[in-house]
Amino acid sequence: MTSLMTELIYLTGILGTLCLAIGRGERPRRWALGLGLLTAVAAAIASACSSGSVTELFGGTYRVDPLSQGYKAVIASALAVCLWLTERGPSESRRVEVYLFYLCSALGLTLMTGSTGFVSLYVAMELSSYSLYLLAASREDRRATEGALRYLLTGAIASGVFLWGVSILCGLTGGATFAALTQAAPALTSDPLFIGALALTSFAFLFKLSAFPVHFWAPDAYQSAPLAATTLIATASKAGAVAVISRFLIASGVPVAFAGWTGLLAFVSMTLGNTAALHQADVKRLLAYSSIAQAGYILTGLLAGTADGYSSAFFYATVYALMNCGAFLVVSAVAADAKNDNPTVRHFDGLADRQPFLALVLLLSLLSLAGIPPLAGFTGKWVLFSAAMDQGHWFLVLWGVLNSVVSLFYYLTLVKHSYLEKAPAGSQPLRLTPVTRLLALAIFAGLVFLGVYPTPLIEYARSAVSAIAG
Amino acid sequence: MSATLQPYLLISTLLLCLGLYGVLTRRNLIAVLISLELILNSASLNFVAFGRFHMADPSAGQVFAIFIIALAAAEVCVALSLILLLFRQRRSVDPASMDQLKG
Amino acid sequence: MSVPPIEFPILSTILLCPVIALLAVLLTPGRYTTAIKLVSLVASAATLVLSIWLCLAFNAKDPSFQYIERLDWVRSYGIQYANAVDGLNVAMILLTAIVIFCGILVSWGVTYRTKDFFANMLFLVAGVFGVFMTTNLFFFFLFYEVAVIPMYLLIVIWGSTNKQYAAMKLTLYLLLGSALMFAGFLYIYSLPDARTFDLLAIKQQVTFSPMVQNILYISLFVGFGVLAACFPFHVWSPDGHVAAPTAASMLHAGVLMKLGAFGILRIGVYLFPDGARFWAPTIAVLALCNIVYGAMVATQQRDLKYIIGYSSVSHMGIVLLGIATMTVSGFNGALFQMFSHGIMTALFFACVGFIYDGCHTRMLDELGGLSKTAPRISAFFIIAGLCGLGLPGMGSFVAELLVTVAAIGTYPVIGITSLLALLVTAYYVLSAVQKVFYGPENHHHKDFKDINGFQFIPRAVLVGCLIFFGVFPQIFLDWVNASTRALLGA
Amino acid sequence: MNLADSVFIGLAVVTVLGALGAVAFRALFYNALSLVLCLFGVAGLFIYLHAEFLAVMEVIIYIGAISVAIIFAIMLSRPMDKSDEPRSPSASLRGAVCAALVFAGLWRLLSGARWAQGSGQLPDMRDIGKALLTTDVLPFEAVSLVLLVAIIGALVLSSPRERS
Amino acid sequence: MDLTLLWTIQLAPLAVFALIFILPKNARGIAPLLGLTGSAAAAVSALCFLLAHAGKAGQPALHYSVDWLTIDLPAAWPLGKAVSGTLKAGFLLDPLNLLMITLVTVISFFVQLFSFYYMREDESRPRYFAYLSFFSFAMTGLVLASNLLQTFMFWELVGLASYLLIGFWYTKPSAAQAARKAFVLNRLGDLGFYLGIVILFVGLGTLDFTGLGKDAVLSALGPTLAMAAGLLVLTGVMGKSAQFPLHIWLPDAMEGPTPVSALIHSATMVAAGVFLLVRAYGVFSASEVTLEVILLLGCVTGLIGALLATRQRDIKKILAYSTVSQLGLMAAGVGAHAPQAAMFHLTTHAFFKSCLFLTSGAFIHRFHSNDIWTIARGGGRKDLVPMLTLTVGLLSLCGLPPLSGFFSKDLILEAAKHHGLAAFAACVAVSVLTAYYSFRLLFIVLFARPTAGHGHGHHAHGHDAGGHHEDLLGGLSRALPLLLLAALSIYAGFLGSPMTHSPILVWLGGHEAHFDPAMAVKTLVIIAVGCAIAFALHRDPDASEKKLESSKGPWAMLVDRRFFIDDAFVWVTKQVGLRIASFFDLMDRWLVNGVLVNGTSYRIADLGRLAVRLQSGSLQGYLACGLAVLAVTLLWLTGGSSR
Repeated sequence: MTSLMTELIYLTGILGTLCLAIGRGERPRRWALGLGLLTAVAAAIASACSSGSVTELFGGTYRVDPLSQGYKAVIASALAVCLWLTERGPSESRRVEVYLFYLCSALGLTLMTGSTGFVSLYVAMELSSYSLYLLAASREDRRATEGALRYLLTGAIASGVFLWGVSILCGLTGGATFAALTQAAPALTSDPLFIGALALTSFAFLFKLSAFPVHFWAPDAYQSAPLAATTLIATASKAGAVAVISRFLIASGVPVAFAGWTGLLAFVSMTLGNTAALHQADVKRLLAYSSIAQAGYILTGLLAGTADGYSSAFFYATVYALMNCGAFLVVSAVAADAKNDNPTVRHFDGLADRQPFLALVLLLSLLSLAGIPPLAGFTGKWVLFSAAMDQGHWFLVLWGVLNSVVSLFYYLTLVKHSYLEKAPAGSQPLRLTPVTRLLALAIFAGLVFLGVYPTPLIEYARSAVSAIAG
Repeated sequence: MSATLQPYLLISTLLLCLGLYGVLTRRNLIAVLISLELILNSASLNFVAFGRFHMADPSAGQVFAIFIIALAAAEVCVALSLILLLFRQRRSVDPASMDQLKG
Repeated sequence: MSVPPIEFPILSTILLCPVIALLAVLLTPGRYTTAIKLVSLVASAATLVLSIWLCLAFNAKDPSFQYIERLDWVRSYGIQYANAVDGLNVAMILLTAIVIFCGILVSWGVTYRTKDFFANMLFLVAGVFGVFMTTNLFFFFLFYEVAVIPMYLLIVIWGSTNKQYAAMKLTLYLLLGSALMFAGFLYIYSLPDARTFDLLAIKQQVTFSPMVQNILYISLFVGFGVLAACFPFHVWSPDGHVAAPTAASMLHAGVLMKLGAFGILRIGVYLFPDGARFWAPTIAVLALCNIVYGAMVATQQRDLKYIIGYSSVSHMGIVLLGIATMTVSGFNGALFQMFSHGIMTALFFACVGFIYDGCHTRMLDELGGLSKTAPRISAFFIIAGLCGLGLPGMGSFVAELLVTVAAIGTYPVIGITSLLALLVTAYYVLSAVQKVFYGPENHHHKDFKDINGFQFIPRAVLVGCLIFFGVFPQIFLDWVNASTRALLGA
Repeated sequence: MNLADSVFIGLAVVTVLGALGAVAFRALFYNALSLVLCLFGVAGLFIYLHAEFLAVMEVIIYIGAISVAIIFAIMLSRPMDKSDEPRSPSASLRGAVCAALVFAGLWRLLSGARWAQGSGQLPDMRDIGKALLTTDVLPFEAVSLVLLVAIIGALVLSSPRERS
Repeated sequence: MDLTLLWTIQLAPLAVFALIFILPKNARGIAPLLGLTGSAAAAVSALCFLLAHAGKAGQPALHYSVDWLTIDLPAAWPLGKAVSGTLKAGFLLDPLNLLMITLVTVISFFVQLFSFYYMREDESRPRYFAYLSFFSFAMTGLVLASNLLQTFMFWELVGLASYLLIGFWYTKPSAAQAARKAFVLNRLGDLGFYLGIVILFVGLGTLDFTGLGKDAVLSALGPTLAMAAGLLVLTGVMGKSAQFPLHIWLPDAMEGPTPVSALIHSATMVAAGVFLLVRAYGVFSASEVTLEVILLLGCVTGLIGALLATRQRDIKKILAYSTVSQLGLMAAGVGAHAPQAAMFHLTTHAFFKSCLFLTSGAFIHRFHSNDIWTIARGGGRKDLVPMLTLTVGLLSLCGLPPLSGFFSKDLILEAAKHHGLAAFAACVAVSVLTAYYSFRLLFIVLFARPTAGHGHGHHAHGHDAGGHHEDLLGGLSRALPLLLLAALSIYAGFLGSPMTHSPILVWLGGHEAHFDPAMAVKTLVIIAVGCAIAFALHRDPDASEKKLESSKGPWAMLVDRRFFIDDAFVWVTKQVGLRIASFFDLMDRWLVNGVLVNGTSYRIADLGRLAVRLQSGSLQGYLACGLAVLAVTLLWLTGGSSR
């Protein structure tokens, strides 16, 4: 049971929140928040502490191993940040039930990272997805409903296609577990149906990762969801997706044709996300497009299909969560100050004067997203692209780097607003609560540390991947 | 005839494509949802068929189908409440009426 | 001069000086501006002293790398923190130290967001030092970009004249160039023989096929060439120089542009000598474009900084031409030009910045007779101008001589055509001098105050360097000669 | 052609026709009814596949719960007899082309497939029960959470808004 | 000891230059004194050296050099052989530059002395003396240089000094303009010089004057390249020594203070070109064509200069064109295989021309005008000392025996005659014209009647009344250099005269001149003709002034427009050079920056707009897109299977 500690902690948290949901008003909400934070932190610690062992459970449909534990820790940490962000979000999205969705979603993602059978994978994915759909809708205005519906319907189609793919895989391999897939895959690498099945299956993953061609929901959902939920979608959900893809690809291998297909999608994702982001004024929407582009980068690393690729994907997912947390932390502070859950770039005017530290964190997060050294995002991109280059995907790598240059344009635009433009007349200094300050400091330190000395995390990722892939 | 896979696959493929067609063309979100159900059904038909003919564990396909049915219920539940919410907000369930978010 | 070898890791110490100062500055509350300035100054002075020491202590006769420092960083990716220097690096480190020392002094008058300014400067300098001493491609790239990004902030916050456009253009352009480097480095690593980013190890272990050499060399050349303002990738540079604040322009034109040329030599030519030979004629043509075209365009400018910006384009062309000759003298000349142009252009910007601060304009037509109002700053500008037009006794003359001789010897037509720039340069430099400093006094600038004794120091230091190395060029050449020889395998 | 086959063909036709009706009718209520028809067909096919339990589930859950919920939703959202807006020709074409292409591609792939060797055993309901409580206990538990989330979500969404 | 003297000569002025700038503001008053001390030290050292080594022909007195720069080239153009040479820096002292250095330092001293008077009222005096010292430094460096590159370096530095001093009164736009013009035109010449040096270096591997003998050059480069090298180096000479068509900067250079004109733009710097012709005679004489070109250029320059001098009313312009013309003569002397004669003429010319310039300075300072009629009417002739030195100088310029100009010019005429009729005719014509404009100047100053309006114009300025109230120091520093230079103008000729067995020529390695009475007679005739014409035209200065003003003929226009040479340069610069530049500028803005750089970013932005348009807000559109990708994927895969 100790190996399922993380999941059990979530479960406990969910039950607790369920009880609290009976109550109404501010006090139970605070309790729920506290309980949620406690759960998240405990889950993070639990997964970090049990990251040494490898256990197979439930007849090989679920694994607890260093890689999944790593992803779980990332998801839990991101969850903690998101929960904290709800504190300053719009009031209608701060009902007690909402915390239940957060925890369920995180639990779903956690289960995703460990699933090695298609049934558990499917259920875990849907658990996280439905919670996220509901979170996206929790602002309860027209736009939120619209965004959530688009999110949901795209997700439903993606699951449908995924199910089809899985069914074909079952037919081809004779089993519904990754183990069966691994066993049968070598004989199937040149079978077009197998490739097709992989492609169909990956639709759900691409949807989670918000990669082309099922990325369309992302800008709308990011924009319309409450900030904290957006953050969860942008961080934990991505990490879960990367975990699942890694596992799936480790099991199936990456046939050349499939790598080519994924490369094409990565190519389009990057280009589309980055260029579209150039025209955004709403910061959340901008970050959504940025995440589409980032999905392209991550795919580039993953399609290498090597241990390097998977470990660098883990590293990048961690870093990605970190830097997006940083960015959204600042965005939420600005949003709370502006009493507008959808801040535009204009709201960032004069941030450096109003709150220099926050501006610095924003700067570092954005530069890290753009892959500028000596920040974590740079190292992440380096290892990611290095893995892709090893497999000869030089064009994709080159394209990816060129794309990050383009991305720098819109990141810098935001930086420019915070550093160069004058704050509107009469604006006050932006106050930070100690916890927020601490969080920001931690993110700051993490970005710099992982940029300058990424060794421990990279080595961890490598050993974790080699523990699975052998 | 019923003892081979091919007819089932043909039926499920047809269901899938009809469902896709419906999803893409209907101007009513509930109709879209109905089409989605077709897709899910085609998938579960697939699973059961593969489970019957080609899988090592004969129950695996059915188990999968059970989960699909259960999750379809959840999906419909969430989707319908969202659609009704949209209807309350906008007096319309036409997907084209969702036009607030773009660009 | 026999100075004993240095026992402690001097390179890391040089690198750490600005880093520690950066931390100190970040931790100092912003209102203690003097403390911040002093910390920066002390750090830059320390690097200057250490660099001079390094120059004296390192063994110029030995063409191999010296003062090697190695520390495993990410072992599984072949990433090491590795520093080492040969003649090329030493010269550039000295240049950087001189320019930053003067740059800090020149920026003493910065009042707007002083802390941020000096933090950015120190960060930038740390990056530059890093590039000039590392031998690991990962760290090379890391430092390279570290040197680029603070520039954006420096321009956008403290700059002038269309600064947003210029800053964005500069940053994107330079990073675009580095994208090619990035891909190139990763490709090298991905070769089965390599599996390391260590420059020395790559050189030893890997034999590149001619095709690969050609492709990699040109992609690295374009990547670095952007920073070196190689035609037709030069347009960021005048705009950037114009928009940047004084000290940033000094560093940028003085040091950052040299990063590009240095990279071409250190990595491009070092790893891919055959590729370099293959592309040399093409590069020579581009360099000629730089030289003549840059000078010609400079004659058409009305803004003093634009003139200097285009003159930098022209002068960097000489560096590129020297590299394109693939001869010892050409390389020596290129390095010498990097050094002397770095100092000269720093001096230029130190003067123009001061004039702009005082007169609030840099337009030739709005200035005039400044020699009367401000004789000292005028003198410094004129000295820089004279160096720019290649007056003997100044560093640039020697550099141009070496490059020209090599170029005429290698590509007669290009070499001879490039001489045209000497004439054009004289024309535009003297025209600018005539318009700005000569002629009747302009009443708008009556209150313009000349530099005081303190502000005299940095500019005097720069002039001193220019003349010292112009008169005793062999000192510099002795530093680099063995290394360039080794680079060419001669 | 024996009786089993005839019934099978009948079921297949019912299923496909039901699906067609679920998509093609412009009146939403007919769609729902067609869906029910289709689902009956699928349930019948399940029986042919020796998945009797699943057929029952299909009827109970799908027809008994899901379809009914949809019909309720239809009734809540609009007058029963009102037809759907006509689809735009371009959208129809787009959908038809997409669906046709998917069909063509998928069918060609599927018809050339080399499937895994099955065990040939007929599934037993006990196996299903065992699986649900052993190998698939985790998703089984998770599904309960999904349903919980869905129900609470539906409640939250449909409950009148709190103004705080 | 010798070396110490040389270092003194070389560095004393530099030290003064540096010192003046380091001096605190309130101590700058001693700048003139410092300048004087520096130049005196240099002059004394030079004289000491001269005394120690004079007369020892043949061997260089001293050859000192250190390595300066190493150059390595594999297989270099144009000879295709590897070059590995060390450029040196050092002193090479032989009779030629011993003579030159003495000349330079002595005249420099006189000019500094005169400046003491001339610049007394100028508040930028310290700067002036600093520049002057800098010039001395550069000029001595040029003269003492042991190799061609070093010469070139100092050659540029004297150019800088000239630039600074021409633009000394930089608030005057014309001065600033003239300074730039001088520098740029010199640069134009120097390009060729530079290239010539490179070719010589690549060919010979050394640039040392000792290794630049005719045979060495010929054997290393072959005839064609030797000619090319000679012609290229010649372009440098054309710039510096104001040879046609690059002579146009010299008249404009008169914008500088007059003592500067005396020192730099007549006596020393502009003569450096001729000095180089003699110094690197081996390079030029390696090809007969080069020498012919030099002769041709010299003659043309001489004629043009003399012709232009005939219609000037600015005393300094007259002298400037006269300088151009005399430099032409010197060049012609070299071209006619008589380098020693040219050098001798250079020496005498230095004395009398600097004397003349200082004299004009004395006039200008007193009468506040450059116009000869104004000076004349102001009572120039009453100013005895300048009047005397003017007369001596002009007569020497005409070559009246036994003044110094006679001997030196005679030698050149003789060489020209020896060489060919055309050259001789040109030189005679120059001489006639010289005599004409000299006497023109003299007559106008002598014969003009002082008028009330002009006569006491200078009194209006309230200072310096007719020279009678000058203090002793001022008077002395005014008169002493004039008189001493006049004396030198008279007697210097005997250094090369047949009567004294032409010590200077012999010392320089030439033949002893022999007295040719026919030549002397010819000279006298020439002077007489010139004098007669001048008398005929200018015995009434008022009338001649009117005539000058009213003459509108084509010839007058041609001369007044300076033979359109300036216009040609302006046209080329503006219509060709700047046109190309503005085309490049346009290209940079429009093509490189506009299309390439901004264009790329706009295209990327357009792509982004396309991507945004894809995000149309239509859910079914999104899904259709996803499914279309799916369909295409599947079809692609079936295609793969059918293959």
